Amino acid sequence: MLSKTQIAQRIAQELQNGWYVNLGIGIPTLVANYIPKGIEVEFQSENGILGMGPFPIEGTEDADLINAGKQTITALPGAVYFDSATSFAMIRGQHVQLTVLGGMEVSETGDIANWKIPGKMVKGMGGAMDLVASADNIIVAMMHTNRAGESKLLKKCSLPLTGVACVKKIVTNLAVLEIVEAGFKLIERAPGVSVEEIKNATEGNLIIDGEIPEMVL
Amino acid sequence: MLSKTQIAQRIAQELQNGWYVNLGIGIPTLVANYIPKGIEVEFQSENGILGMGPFPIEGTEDADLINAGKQTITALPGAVYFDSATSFAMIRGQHVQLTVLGGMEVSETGDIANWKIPGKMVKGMGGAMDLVASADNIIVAMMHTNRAGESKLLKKCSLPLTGVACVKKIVTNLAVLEIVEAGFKLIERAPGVSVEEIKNATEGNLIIDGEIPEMVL
Amino acid sequence: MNKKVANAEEACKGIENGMTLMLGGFGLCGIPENSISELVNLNVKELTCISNNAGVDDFGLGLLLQKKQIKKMISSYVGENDEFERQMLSGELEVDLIPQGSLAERCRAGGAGIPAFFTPAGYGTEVAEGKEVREFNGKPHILESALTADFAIVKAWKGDTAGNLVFKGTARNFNPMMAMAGTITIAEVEELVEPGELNPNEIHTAGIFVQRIFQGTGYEKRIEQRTVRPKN
Amino acid sequence: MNKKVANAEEACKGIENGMTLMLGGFGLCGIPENSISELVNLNVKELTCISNNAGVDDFGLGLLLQKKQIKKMISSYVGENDEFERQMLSGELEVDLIPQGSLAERCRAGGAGIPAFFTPAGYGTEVAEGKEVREFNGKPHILESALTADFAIVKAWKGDTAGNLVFKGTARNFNPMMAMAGTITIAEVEELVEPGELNPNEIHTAGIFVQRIFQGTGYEKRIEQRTVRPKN
Repeated sequence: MLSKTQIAQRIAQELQNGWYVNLGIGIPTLVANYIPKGIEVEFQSENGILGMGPFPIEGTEDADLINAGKQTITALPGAVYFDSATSFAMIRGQHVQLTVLGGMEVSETGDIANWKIPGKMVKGMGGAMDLVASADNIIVAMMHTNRAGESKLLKKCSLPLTGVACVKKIVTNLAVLEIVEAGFKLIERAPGVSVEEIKNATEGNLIIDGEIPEMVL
Repeated sequence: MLSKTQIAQRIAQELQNGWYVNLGIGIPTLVANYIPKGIEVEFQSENGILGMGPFPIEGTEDADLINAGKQTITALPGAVYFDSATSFAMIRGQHVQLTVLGGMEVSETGDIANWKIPGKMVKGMGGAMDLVASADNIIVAMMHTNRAGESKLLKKCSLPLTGVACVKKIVTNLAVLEIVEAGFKLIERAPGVSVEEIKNATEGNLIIDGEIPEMVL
Repeated sequence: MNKKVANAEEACKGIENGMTLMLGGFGLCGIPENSISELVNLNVKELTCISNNAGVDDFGLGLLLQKKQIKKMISSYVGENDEFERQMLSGELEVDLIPQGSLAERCRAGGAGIPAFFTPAGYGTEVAEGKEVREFNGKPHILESALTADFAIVKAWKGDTAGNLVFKGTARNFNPMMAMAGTITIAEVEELVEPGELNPNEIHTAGIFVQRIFQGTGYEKRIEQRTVRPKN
Repeated sequence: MNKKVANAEEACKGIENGMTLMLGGFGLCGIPENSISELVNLNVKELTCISNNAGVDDFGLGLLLQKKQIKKMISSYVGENDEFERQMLSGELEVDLIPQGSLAERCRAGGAGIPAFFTPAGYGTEVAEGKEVREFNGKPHILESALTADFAIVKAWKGDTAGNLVFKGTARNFNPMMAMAGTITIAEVEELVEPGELNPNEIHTAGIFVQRIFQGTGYEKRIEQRTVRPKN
């Protein structure tokens, strides 16, 4: 089973040279720590920076320089600041090659829900609806099941949707899966996790095609 | 009868303090030379400058600093450069208080034609269609008649339109007129020009309400 | 074109109960602190506030929420504010949640004279309810309308008395679009200079969009999530 | 993210007959001179060119018109070019004339993933023919669609190898929007620097929109209307 950090590590393997990448809050943010050697990517944060660097060294933090998670950050050489309309022009216009975000539920047709639990939690969608409606390449980083042990990979989402038929790939603590026409196609197992365990943790249609390799971190 | 310069001079009397103004090519450009004392206005040129100043002193002209007429210009203190989308955001969003432009024909309902003579002359509308469709306050500067002596103030435009029901005021070599519901309302006569002469030069419905004063330049 | 006013008090003159306000900022970054304090002083009520976030409990728009001055919030993310959640869930506060990119573009559209545009964001979700759907290039889009406000209140780093503005870092965010969309736009700046002191090539918001400008005082610029690396 | 290429020849690789190109500039101000020369060299034909103007007879896009490389022009104003007028009136050249603001916004929309928007410009004119009309706030608007291009070719003052661009004066004009709307965007700059040399707060076009960048040579920067005051 993968830790959150390892989920991020596995997702980092998906990065390709020259990509602009938007990382959501939570696990996705950690992806930046595992960029493979020889791969150059640039991180966009939708509040208005491209070329986001690591957290600032203690004492150098600047209230005017934050990421979409409201964390203080730094800017790398070649960075650029811009307004929110321009930021979402980048996103909506598909200039960002990869979006990684968290999910509360994903359906076998690629729907995602991650912004609202009616009557309980309403934080708002932030930029997530724009991101999932626009990006060609969306990876969801999440736990395979919720705290009650129920699958988060469903036939149909039960929560209000963030986007429809948009998720391409999911990396959970148990597996890597792709959304294909017939459902969740199992691509890799987490180290030590059996296909059976993944099956049991997946409510939506799981497609197991031949031998499923264990992922290499 | 007014000269072109005098038409510009008369239009300049319409300027109000604090206005942003877009001046078209030709007579309108001359308006900048006659800003009344105590009136501060700022000129926008739709190719991307606000705070346009006079022509540059010989030898200081800069190919990267022109107006919409492609003339070399200068920038006044407080000027700002911007892109064409932002420029027309200013115009379309009605942040420019006055547009002065030339016309080939104006109708008694405020339609204007000034961009095309089918089969003969097609220069394009440039920014004129955006300007006339957006501005609350549009003054047309033009000769009252064409070279053949035919009226340019018509019941209906014969040339392809630039905009519909948009012109508010017209200053010609003969008169100042306002577009009202019933047609061209005569406001002022050019010095030495009789109401009769204006009548004869106006094909559209001319409204003469009481004594018409002579304009003061 | 001198748009300088003395302070927030003078700048906020004319803001009345029931008005619609736009307020720049992302989280607590780039928010008009002086003007928000003045809105608290004025105790104007029944406001509709368009702002990406709603501040935190005791700072930013949270201050107006505490005093129940806000009738309706139009935002994209409001997750940092318990009082907000309480008022919303209890029904005291109307809330219109909008995808962040649509919010930004709707403000820009409001300022740019574009009454409506199509976007893919929100298709198939609650956000699309009651909105026209149309397919372009095989992909469904929804029609979103422009947003405008009686007053837009923005915060810039530097400005000149002609209303030209320069923002700093990610404090730019929603400020430029909101500046475009206010019937009256108030800009508060950290440093107010004379026309000509800002490079015309480096101005982010043109003065034409700004009606009143003043130099603010005592900026707290609170950091929501102080994340740092150790010095060593 | 190094996007530097050696020169116009390398930058223009892949431009083929029948493609749609966007070219920045207003009149002869801010046009990509080096790339236009290369297009002449390449002798690519049947081009659709989206550009506010069509150059003059012997400069700018006029050079491509002379060699009859252009099948269709999408522009707002073409009044400075006799060869253009001849080809248009004779029917050799297809021409789509668009209000300047709609042209700018349609390019921006193309780059920003907005497939269509409403504008009042052109309502009641030829431009509105065949287009949807809808009233907003009592005023009729027409629906305009986004423009994109196989290649967008822009000219900036300075750029870095990450593709970030800074324009100068009114040479900015259409360049930023067109940079957004190209499948491949080529930027030629007067001065190419390393990442970090441009102030991230003063960049007009973010590198994300640019795929290839090179430092041009021998800029003529011809002035169309040299208007001056005497020295005295």
